[in-house]
This record gives sequence, structure tokens and C-alpha cells, in this order.
Amino acid sequence: MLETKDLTIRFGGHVAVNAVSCAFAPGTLTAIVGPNGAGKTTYFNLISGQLKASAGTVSLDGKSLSGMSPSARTHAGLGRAFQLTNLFPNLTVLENVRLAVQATQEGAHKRGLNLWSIWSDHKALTARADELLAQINLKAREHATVASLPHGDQRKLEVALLMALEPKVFMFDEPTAGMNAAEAPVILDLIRQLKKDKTKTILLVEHKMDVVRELADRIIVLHNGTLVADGEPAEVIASPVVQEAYLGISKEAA
Amino acid sequence: MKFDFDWKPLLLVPGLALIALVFTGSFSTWLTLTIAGLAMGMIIFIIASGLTLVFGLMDVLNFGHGVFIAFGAYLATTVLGGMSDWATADSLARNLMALVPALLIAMLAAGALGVLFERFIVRPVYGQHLKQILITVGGVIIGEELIKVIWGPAQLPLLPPTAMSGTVFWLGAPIEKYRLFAVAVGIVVFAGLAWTLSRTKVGLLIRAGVQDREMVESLGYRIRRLFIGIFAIGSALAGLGGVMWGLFQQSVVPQIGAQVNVLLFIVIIIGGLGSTGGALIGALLVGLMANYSGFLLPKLALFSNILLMVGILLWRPQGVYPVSSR
Amino acid sequence: MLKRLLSDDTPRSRVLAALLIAVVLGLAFAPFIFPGVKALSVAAKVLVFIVLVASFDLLLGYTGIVSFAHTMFFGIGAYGIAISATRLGAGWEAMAVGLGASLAVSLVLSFAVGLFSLRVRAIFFAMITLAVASAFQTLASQLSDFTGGEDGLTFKLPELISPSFEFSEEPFLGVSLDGRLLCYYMLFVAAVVLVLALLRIVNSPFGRVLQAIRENEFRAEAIGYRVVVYRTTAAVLSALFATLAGAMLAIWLRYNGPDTSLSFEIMVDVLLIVVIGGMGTVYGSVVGATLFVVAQSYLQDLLKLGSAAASDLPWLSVLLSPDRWLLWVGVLYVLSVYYFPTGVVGRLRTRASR
Amino acid sequence: QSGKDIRIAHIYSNTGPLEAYGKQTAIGFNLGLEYATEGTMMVNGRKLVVLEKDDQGKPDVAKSLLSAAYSDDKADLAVGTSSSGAALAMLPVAEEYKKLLVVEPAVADSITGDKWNKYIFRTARNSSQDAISNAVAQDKDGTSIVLLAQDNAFGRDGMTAFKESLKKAKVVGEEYLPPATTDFTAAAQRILDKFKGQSGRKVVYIVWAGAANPFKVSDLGLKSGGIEIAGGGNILPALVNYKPFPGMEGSIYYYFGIPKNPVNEWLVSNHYKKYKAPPDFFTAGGFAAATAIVTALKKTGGDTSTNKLISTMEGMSFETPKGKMTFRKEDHQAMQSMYHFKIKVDPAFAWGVPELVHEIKPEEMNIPIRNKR
Amino acid sequence: MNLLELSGVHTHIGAYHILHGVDLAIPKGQLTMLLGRNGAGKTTTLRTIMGLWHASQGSVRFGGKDITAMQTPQIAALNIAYVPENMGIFSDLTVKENMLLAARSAKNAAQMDDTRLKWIFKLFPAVEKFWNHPAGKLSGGQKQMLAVSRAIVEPRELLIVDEPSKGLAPAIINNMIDAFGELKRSGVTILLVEQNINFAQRLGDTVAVMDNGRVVHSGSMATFSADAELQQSLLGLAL
Ligand SMILES: Nc1ncnc2c1ncn2[C@@H]1O[C@H](COP(=O)(O)OP(=O)(O)OP(=O)(O)O)[C@@H](O)[C@H]1O
Ligand SMILES: Nc1ncnc2c1ncn2[C@@H]1O[C@H](COP(=O)(O)OP(=O)(O)OP(=O)(O)O)[C@@H](O)[C@H]1O
Ligand SMILES: [Mg+2]
Ligand SMILES: [Mg+2]
Repeated sequence: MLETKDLTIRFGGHVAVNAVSCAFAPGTLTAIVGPNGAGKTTYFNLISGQLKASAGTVSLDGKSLSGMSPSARTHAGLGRAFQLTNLFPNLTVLENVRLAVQATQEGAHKRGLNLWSIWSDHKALTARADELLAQINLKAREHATVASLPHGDQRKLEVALLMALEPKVFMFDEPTAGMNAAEAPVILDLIRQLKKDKTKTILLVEHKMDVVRELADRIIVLHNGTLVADGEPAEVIASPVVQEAYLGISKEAA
Repeated sequence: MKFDFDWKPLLLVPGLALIALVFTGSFSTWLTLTIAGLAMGMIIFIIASGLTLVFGLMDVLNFGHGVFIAFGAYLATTVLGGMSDWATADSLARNLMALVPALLIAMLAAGALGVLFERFIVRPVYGQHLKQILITVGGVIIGEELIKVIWGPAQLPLLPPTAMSGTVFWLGAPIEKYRLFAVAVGIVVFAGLAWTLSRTKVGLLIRAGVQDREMVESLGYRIRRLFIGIFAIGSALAGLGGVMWGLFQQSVVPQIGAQVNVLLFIVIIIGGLGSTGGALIGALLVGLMANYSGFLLPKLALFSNILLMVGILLWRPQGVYPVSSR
Repeated sequence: MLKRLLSDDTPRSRVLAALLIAVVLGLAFAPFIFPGVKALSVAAKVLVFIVLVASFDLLLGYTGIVSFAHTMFFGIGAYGIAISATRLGAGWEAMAVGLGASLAVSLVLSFAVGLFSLRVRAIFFAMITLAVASAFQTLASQLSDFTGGEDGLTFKLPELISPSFEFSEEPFLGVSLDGRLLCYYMLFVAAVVLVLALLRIVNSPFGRVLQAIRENEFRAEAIGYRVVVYRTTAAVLSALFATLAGAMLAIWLRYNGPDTSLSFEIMVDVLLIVVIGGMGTVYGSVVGATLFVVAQSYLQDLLKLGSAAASDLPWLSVLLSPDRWLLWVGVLYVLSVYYFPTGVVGRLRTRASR
Repeated sequence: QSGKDIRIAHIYSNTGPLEAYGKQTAIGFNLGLEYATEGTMMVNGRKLVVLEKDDQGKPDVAKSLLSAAYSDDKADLAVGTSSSGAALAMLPVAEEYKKLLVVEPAVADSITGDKWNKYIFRTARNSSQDAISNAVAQDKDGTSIVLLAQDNAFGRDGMTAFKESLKKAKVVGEEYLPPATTDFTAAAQRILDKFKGQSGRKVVYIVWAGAANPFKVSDLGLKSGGIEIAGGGNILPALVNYKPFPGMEGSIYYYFGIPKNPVNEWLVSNHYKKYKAPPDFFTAGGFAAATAIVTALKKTGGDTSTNKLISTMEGMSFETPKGKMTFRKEDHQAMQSMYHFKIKVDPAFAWGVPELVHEIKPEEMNIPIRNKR
Repeated sequence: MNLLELSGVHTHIGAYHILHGVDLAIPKGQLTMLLGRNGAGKTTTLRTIMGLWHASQGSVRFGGKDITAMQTPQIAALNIAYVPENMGIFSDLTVKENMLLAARSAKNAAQMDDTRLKWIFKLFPAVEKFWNHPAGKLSGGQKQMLAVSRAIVEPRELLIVDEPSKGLAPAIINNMIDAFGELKRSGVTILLVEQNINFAQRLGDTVAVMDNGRVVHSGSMATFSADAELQQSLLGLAL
């Protein structure tokens, strides 16, 4: 169970996330929606430790994560894909994924830096990375450097890195933005599979309402940093806040 | 627009001076040290201004800055040598008639050299700090050697004109006349830079160009010309600084630029890498610190700059006026 | 076998492999192929620089830390040997003590430097290390009771590795078997071992993480690597290797002074070699150091020929005069940045992969 | 063995920070050989061959060049070099190869002091000679002196020797500044403090090597406090800074207008002829090294065996632009005159002209012997 | 009449051959949609038009003038605005300064066209709200809004936009559709790359579909929308 209590951050006078308290249970997929600048990405940053909260706490399975570095939180079971693609641009696709696989090993088995074995001897890492690449249809380009991938493929790789970490909590920040309608389903399928495994907690920031409608078990709405709605998808989508501030429906009707 | 000027760094200079007053004991000694330190700081500012300009606007770490300093200083030996009658005459007007052309010629020539330097040395490495360091160090070596070819390897004397040598007294404190002249030049340089950068679009344009050159070009600006212009100005300032520094030292050697490199880096780090105002504060602090520590704790004087820098960085890890998050 | 020795990081280009073999054989048989004291000195300097540059590459090429304080550790190694040999006399114990002490000093200092590198922006860090290194150099010349000041220290080492020691009266293949020769082979073995060790480190899982940190520190932290630990470890390792290189230098020269091991000039040379050779490839240091040191050592002789040939063109012969050899070093700097953006190794590998 | 060339390696800073000095030494050395062999470049039918080598001012380079010169080039003896550090690094090489090294123009005392070995001779002056001759020039009753020098071995050793040989004047303070100092305001203030309460003649004695001009302390409150500036003589470009101080006294190693002897006349006139400029410190030094070597070779009849040369040169006198010099037997240091001068302003010269007050003969200076044999 | 014409354009990036003979015509005054799956070469086509990469073969003509070999600033000066895929925000500059740079004719903020700014503020409220903030601190969607605002701060003849709707909330997408509609009515020619098919269909007059570095279909949006089978085969999607 991932839980935030009164999570708040201020940038100067601007309160980007304002006392958000929320719990996310394993086996559910929660969609986080809200207008641009509502604080969704910032909320993620607070949970995964990229930003330090001005107030409030984050805990996972009852254990407080506050004060931990991002890497420690990753080892504790948080996994995160970024909104703006954020990879290792001059390494190959395969190396990118292998690095993420290796990170899980460091966490689970030995914490050593492992500076006296030969990288290519670790066959298991490569095998696992290959498997992941196959899942996202990128096997064909495994030796390309990431910088030369088209935008859409980079987005997919971003997701692959998250999968490689095998976390308890998956946080997706607009995973299909900039991805075309033929490719997006690959990612969405992956998310569906995760859902089937009833032990994972999934958080999804997404602007495409059809996707949200289909996947989400629950929707929370952020507006100006505040949690303004929380509930069943149908109910939340129908609520006036979402209709007006987010979907802009009433404006068009008026 | 909200005017939220960050005034705290401005207090550093008087703050340092006040602390020193407590320890110095004698007021006239303190006054001498302070005035000399501030003036020295102004000279340092003049040589550092071009470097911080080029770094702040173009994100180019120019290890070759020293070459322009040396070049300016050497040109001044030639020009002043050629007009030695006027330079040694007993009239301020005549002295200026020799000195001003020397300053202008040094600036123009250093600026022109800067254009070449930009074209052949810097242009291929925009955006790559490491290669900038290497290639500009290559430029320094070439420049120093060419100076030796033209002017010879020996030390050359460079004396300030008659009216600027000697001392005046103020409240009992001796002040070298030359330092007063340097302060005047420094103020002109600072005012000119501050005006251009804050009141015109040029400053914006270049800062943007450093971040995303392609985008600036896509907006229709010829960033290349602008870069050349800035580099020329930065080099010209170095040339000017070289003359001022040479006259202060009263002699020039081919390594004159390399000798001040570390000092300049410290100044622009304190200032926040790229901020003109910051560089001024940094230079004044360094100038004062050198004199105070030289008087109070000469053993430590050697490291006073480093200590100053570390102190400032502990307070503001990006220097007193951080320019950007680059 | 060979592949494992090279930690599975093969040259991946025939030309490069040939080049490396040539360098290694050349160095291994240098005393016999290139007779003379000068040639041997050059070869020894190549060995020292290979280790020094490779250690710097661990920091710069693999971790992305630009530091100008690397010669500081080089100097510490050299001063360690120099000071202990001066104080404790010409024994093996003195060398061991000096080496141990300098490694300890480097460890502590590099740990601090490594931690500090995390606090400030990369380019800031570069300039701060520049200031620190220059202060360290001044400090070394100030503590003249200890370091010999500007003049440096000349000292004696165990008889066995001194030129005056003769193993046999008879020269072998025209080369006299003396302590100098033994000393050279000592350095050779040390260099081979150290380079292979570095190769192992950069090709370990640890090495890959360093690369990831270089590429995108933020993301490396996000997928669970403790960037602080990795960066500091890399900084410390690289400093220790540099210290060893410094010790090698002192052992060979039996002299050390601030200009010899601490100067900014050496730092820049090292930087250039890394770039010429190819950043992030240990092989680059081998190729780069050899090319550069040899070029630097014989450039003046070459220019002598050149200026004699150009004697009827006065302006050209002024520029080609051996006095102006540094001018050409400068040109070499500029050109190598122009034409070897990825270094010799990078170039050869791209060519081979086509 | 007559007929075989005599090979002399000359190692100097042809490039690097001391380039200007190194070049002067080389010119002086070659002129010296020309003078001493009367233009034949031969001694006893053996031709003198000079192998010029550039140590770039770096000790490690100097060291390996000297080894290479003795072993690869089969040099019979060597001369060098400009930087004291480099010269010190070369000393053990001479011992290893058991060949002669004539040190010129490095001045560090330890070259003929604790780092000395029997293969080393020095034609250059040493720091003690500089300091002691200056002390002789400054030593007057009722004078109080503050010392100002760079904070390095060169500055401190020089000042110690200076202090030790003062008999009448008294030292009231010492200031050591970082070698890279460019602003002397603080030093001037400290010096003023040190003179507080002193009466009589007040002098700041300055030893400085480098680009900055320490005489500026005078303008920073010393002149108005009635304090005089004094310092040893210097090379010509630095003498420019002496021009504002007419009447200043000190001792100088060489100034082309001072020594009156045929060797110097020959040097000055030939140097003017060839280079359109007067010779300076290092030209004279290089010249002396050459005459020393040729004198010795003539005495051995062209024999270059090291032991023969050593025994010949110990106690040997030879003619130089500075008059007669003698290699002291104990430490192989050339004993030589220094010149007590007074600065005069002559509009014909860009620099302050040192006029001879008194030639300080070797006998007047008690130069300590610091080596162990 | 076509304002912009690409014929037989080949583009290489380093050693890679990316565009293999692109033929594309953008009719004046119309809004052309460029569609295609990831990696089809859409971005590369736009960059080639802007002179950020140069065609190795073929020609690019604007208003009858050959601009194939021209430099980017000159191309932009022909009155073309471009929004790149990565948005090209100057993150150290404030939102205002970003806008000021895009307003080529204004020397300072006071000289920017007020009514036009008001119009932009209405469409994209965030731009007004964060006027004096460093642009780097904006959220992903806000940056996207700024990027588009910059392109329309002054009237331009041709507007080239790479995926404007990515990361935007539905309400803002609606605003953007309105904005492009208004621009089109004022006579601006627009070339849009888009993945959001809904967006595409509501705005587009003509459509071109790319695959593997070539244009594999072009025609009017109306026919394209009506022909589900064509869409299926070209884009691999059903609506
Ligand atoms: N810098 C580069 N170096 C090498 N190849 C590149 C580079 N940039 C793009 N490519 C390749 O060019 C092809 C076309 O890329 P482009 O970015 O034009 O596609 P796109 O249609 O815009 O895709 P997306 O919808 O994902 O943005 C891709 O196969 C990509 O891998
Ligand atoms: N480092 C920062 N400093 C100042 N303001 C910030 C910072 N980071 C974010 N903000 C502000 O916080 C607000 C929330 O931003 P955030 O990125 O969380 O939005 P979002 O909900 O993810 O929006 P989008 O859907 O556009 O991605 C924005 O108004 C942004 O300007
Ligand atoms: Mg977001
Ligand atoms: Mg694209």
C-alpha cells in the first residue's frame, strides 16, 4: 500500500502540490488526471524522491520513505517512467535496459559495486533485457543508440526500463504521449497485463480520456495542486470539475 | 514586472571592509589598504569582464583569454614606445593622447584577433566544454609562441605615462595615481556592459542561443554573427585589460595572460560564471582580500583567494549571482 | 584466455589491434630496438603516461567528471617516493613506505574531491579543481624543507635499479644489462598490470553504471543506483592509479619537483591524450600516450630538419625553428580536436563497424 | 689522441619561461669560445664541437638530456643550465657518468653546497656571493634595514646570507611575500610599521625575481616616510624600474659598462656588432664558462680525461668579461668580483644606469664553503 | 496553388539515409496534416524544410523560391514559424522573454502586439499566468502551450508544427483546435504533424501519410476520413 499524507510542495509562493492525502492499494490502477500544470508530475516527483516535500509524508507498506534518496526508494519498490523522455542517449537500447535489470540485482542480492567481474559474463542480465525488448517490439533495434531512435520508440523504451525494475508500484507519466495509434496499444497491453497480476499498484497520468476510461479502476483529479475528486471512473468523469476545468465541455456548450 | 533585485551580495564588499577595519587597528592603514584593494579589484574586473561575458553569453570556457591579455599588453609596449615623447611628457593631456590610442589600438587589434580565434578555434566546439578547454589551450600555446616570434621572449618594460605615475594623498593615505585611472576605466566598462545586456534584446538572444541554437535560428536570427560579435567584444575587453594590467605591473612577459588565468577563474566563479555584476563583486572582493590578508596574515595571503571562493560557494554554490541552471 | 585478460573488451578493429600489438611489442623490446638513453627515457615516459592517462580516462571518459586536479595525485605519488627516499635512504622499505603513504594521502584527498564533485555543477567543479591544483602546486613549492621547493628533490634508489649496477660485463644484443634496464622492465610490468586492471574495472558492471551516470545522472539515480557511491568510488580509484603512475615516474627519474609532476601543462597534455586517443576507451590511452609522448619528444629534432630545409624562406624558417616547437604542439592540439572528435580509437572502431 | 673532436654539450633553456636567459647564455658561450680560441674553435689541434640542447627549463628533461649527451652523444663534458632546479637534477648524472659538468648560470647555493660532487664546477655566481656583496654595499653605521623578498628558498637563503654578513647596519624586520605577488600595498604598510620608532637612515632591501615590480612599495607611502629603496642589480629590462631611483646603491653581478678589461671590451664591441645591443648578465656568464673550459683544455693539452681536467681546474684562474675568476679548490665555485653601484639617470638609456662605486674583490667577501668532500 | 513543395527529397543524418524521395505539396491557405507511424520520417521532413538538416537530393520550394540550400535563419525570415518536436523552450529565460524573442519586430516587451497577446492569453491561460517565470519550470503541457504561443505571437505566412497536442489536457486541445481554426481563417498556411487522429480530422483540409521515409498517400481530408479502409491500411488503426 502506497500512501501520501498531506504531501505539499511550494516553489516560492506557488503551491504546486497542496496537502494531498491518498492511498493506493495493490491490484488497482489509479488514473491521475487534471489540467496542465495541475501538479501531477510534481506529485510523482515527490513520491519517487526527485523533489523534497515541503510538508507531508510518503510511505510504502507502512514504511516511511521520507528522507530517502530516489535510488533508495527504487530499491524499496517504487518504479517510475518519466513524462519527458529521460534515457541514456549514447548507450544502445540493449544497454539501457540491461542497466535497469542490473539495478534490481544490486538491490535484491548483493549491494556490492561489483567492480571485478566482467560485465558480459552476466548472461542472465542480457537474457532478461532481451525478453523485455521483445515485449515492446524493440528487439530489432537493440544495438541502435538511443539518441537515434524516433520519439515514439524512445517512449517505449522508457516504459521498458520501468518494467525491468520489477517494482511494486508502477508510475506512468503519460506513457503514450507522442506515440501513434498503432504503437500505443503495445504499451497499453503491457499495462493491462500488469493489472492482471493483482499484486501491483499502478499509477497512471494520462490525458487521453478513452484510455483512462478503459483502464482505470479509480480516478483522482488534481486541480491547482489540490485533490478535488476521487472515485469511480464514470462518476468522476461526470463530475462538474472534470467536465469544466479539464475537458472544457461546458465552455464549448456555452 | 516585479523588481526583485538580489542585494545581499552587494553587502559582501562593505562587510569585508568593516571586518578588516576591526582587525587592522589603524584607520589610515586600513584606508590605504581598502582604496588600493578596490582599485586593484577594478583592474581585475576589467580583465575578467570579457571572460565572464563570453562564458555567460556563449557558454564558451575560453582558456585562451590570456592570449588577448598578453596581446593587448604587448601592443601597448609598441604603441607607447612609438609615442614615448608624449607618454613621458609632463602633461596629462599629452599623456592621454598617447595612452588613449594605445588602449584603442589594443582593443581593436585584440577584437580582430578574437574574430579569427572564434572562426578557427572556437566555432567547431560550441557546446562542448571539454573540447573548448583543449582547443583554446592549443590557441594559448600558439598565441604565446607567436608573441615570442614578434616581440621576443624577453620581459619588456611598460611604464605608465608620467602623469599617472606617483602618488596622491587622501586623508593621509597614499594612493597611486594609476589606480585612480584604472577605477575610471573600470566604471566605464561596467556601465557599458550592464546597459547593453539589460536594455537590449542582444543579451536575451545570446542566452537563448546558447541553450538551443537551432531554435534561435528557427526564429530567424543569425546567431553566428552575433556570436562573432560577442567574442570580438570579449577579446577587445581582454586586450584593454591587458594594457591596464601591463601598466600596473610595469612590465610584460609572454606568460602574462597565463599568470592571471587562475585568478580570473576564481573571480568569475565567485561572481557566478557569466554575471557581469557578479564578476565586479568577485573582483573587488579578491582585490580587498589580497590586501587585507597580505597585511594581517601574509602567510595565508597565498590561499586567501581559494578560501574566499570556498566561503562564497558554501553560501551560494553557484556563485553570488548564478546566471542559469546550465 | 586473451579475451578474458582484456576483460572481453577487444579492440574491435583490425587496425587498432595491429596498432596495439605494435605499441606493446615496441615497448617490450624498446631497449633492444631503439638503443640509446634518450629512446629508453621516452619509452619509460610513455609507460608512465599510459597509466596516468588511463586513470584519468576512468574519471573523464567513463564517469564524466572533468577535473584538473588529477596531476595532484600524480604528484603525490611522485613526492611519496621522492620524500621517503630522501629521508629514509635508498632502500626498498623506503620505497614501500613512500608508496603506502602517498596512496593513503591520495585516498583521503580524492574522497573529499569526489564528494565535492557532487555538490557543484560540472563546469564549476572543473574550474575549482583548477584553482585547487594550482594552490597545491604552490604549497608543494612553499614547503621547501620537505619537498625541496622549486628545485625539487634528487634522490637515490636501491642499487639494483640504478644505472650504475651491472648484471654482467658483457652487453646482451648490444645492450648493457644494468640497473636502468631492470628498472625499465619493472615499469613495463607495472604498466601492463595496471592497464589490465583498469580495463577490468571499466568493463565490470560497475563500469557500466559509471557510463550510465555520465550519460544521465538523474536517471541513473532514479533506476536505483546510488550515484554518490559510484562517483566517489570512481574518483578514488582513478586517483589511486594516478598515484601509482606518479610513483613510476619518480622511480624512473630519481628526481621530482613541482614542474615535473604537478604542473598544469601535464594536466593539459593528459587531457589532450585522452581526447586524441578516444575518451572512454582504455585503449585510447595506450595509443594516445604513445603517439603524443613520442611526437613531443622528437618534435624539436624534426623541426630542426624542417627549418634547415626551409632556410631560404625566412618567415617559414622562423616558424619552423626548433625554438618554436611549442607552436606546433599548439597546432597539434587544435588539429586533433578538429580531426579526431571521437579519438583515434573511436575513429578506427567506426570504420571497422561499417 | 690529437685530431679527434672535443664534444661539449651545452644544455640551456632554449624554450620555456627562461628562454630569454638561455639564449643569452648560448650567445655568450659561443662568443666565449670564439674569443678564447681566437676564432679557430680548435684547442691543440682538436676541434671543439658544441652540441646545443634545449631543456625547456624542466629538470626531468635536463636530466635525461645530460645522460643522453654523455652516453649517446659521447660528449666529453657539459655546460648547463638556466634553471637552478634543472641544474640540481643534473648533478648526479655527472657523477654517474664520471664526466665534468660546468654549471652556468644557475645560482642555487646547494649546487656547490650539499648537492655538490667532484665533477661539478660553477662559473656562475652563487646566491651567497650576491647577498654578501650586497651586504658589503649596504653596510653602514646608523642604518636600519627591512628585508623584502619572495617567500621561497631563493629569497630566504639570500636574506640569511645577507643578514649574516652585515656588521654595522641593523636589520629591523623581514617581509616574505608569495612569489606571485603583484600588489605591494600591504607589504608597504607592514614595512612602515616595522620602521616605527627607528631613527637614522632607513632602507628597504629588496630581492625579487619575476615580472612584478616590487620597487612600487616606494610610492605606497615609503618615500613620504623618508625610507629608501635598495636592491641588487638586475638584468637590463629590469633596470628600467631603477630609473626613478637615482642615487640608489647596491651590488651587481655584471653591467656591460662597468668592468674595464680587454675581454669585456671585446665582448661588448662584438656583441654590439652582431646583435645591435649590449650584452647582459647571462651573456657574460656563458662567456665565462667558455673561457674556463678552453683555458683548462689548453692546460691539459687537449686531454679530456675527466680526472685530468678536474685536477687542472681546481684552483685554476681564467679571464672573463668580469676580470679574473678562480675556481676555489674546496667547492669548485668560481670566485669573482662583484660591483658596488649607484644608479644614475641618463636620458640616452631607457634604464637606470648603474655607475661603479667600488669593485668588490673576491677577497672582500667571505663566501662560506658549504660542501662536504 | 502550392505555397510549399517538396519534390524527391532525400535526407541523410550522418551515415543513415532517412528520407527516400519525399514528394509533398502544401496548398496555400490550407491546413495540411502529416500523419504516419513512429519513425516514418515526419520530424525529419519538417527539419529538412527548415534547413536544420539539408536534403542531399531533390528540392524544397517556398512560394516558388528554391530554399533547399538556404540557412535556417534565412528560411525562417521568409515568414515561417516552426514548433519543433522537443518544443525548443529556452528554459533559462522567462516566458515573457521567450515570447519576446519570437516577436521579431518588437524591440522590447512593450512593443509586442497587445491584442494578439490577449488572444493568446485567452487560448492558453498558463502563458499569462507564468509570464515572468523561468520557462524551464513549467509543466510539460504548459511548455507545449508556450511553444505554440511563440509560433503565433506574430502573423506568419506558414506555420509548421510538430505534434502540438502531445501532453495537453482535453480542454486545451480544444483551445488549440480553435486557435488553428482562427489562424487558418486569417489566411495562414499550416503544416501539422499529429498523432491524435481526432484532432487531425477536425482541422485538416488535406492529408499526407508517410511511411519509411516516403509519402505514401496524399489527398483531401474529407475523402480520407470517409474511407475507413484506407485509414486502416495506412495507419493501422480503426477509429
Ligand atoms: N539523429 C539521428 N540519427 C540517426 N537516425 C535518426 C536520428 N534522428 C532520427 N533518426 C531516424 O530517422 C527515422 C525517422 O525519424 P523521425 O524522427 O523523422 O520520425 P517521426 O516520423 O517524426 O517519428 P515520431 O512520430 O516518433 O516522432 C527514424 O528511423 C529514426 O531512427
Ligand atoms: N521546479 C519548479 N519550480 C517552480 N515551479 C514549478 C517547478 N516544477 C513545477 N512547477 C510548477 O508547478 C506546477 C505543476 O507542474 P506539474 O509539472 O506537476 O504539472 P502537471 O500536472 O504534470 O502538468 P502537465 O499535464 O502539463 O504535465 C506548474 O505550474 C509548474 O509551473
Ligand atoms: Mg506532467
Ligand atoms: Mg517526430
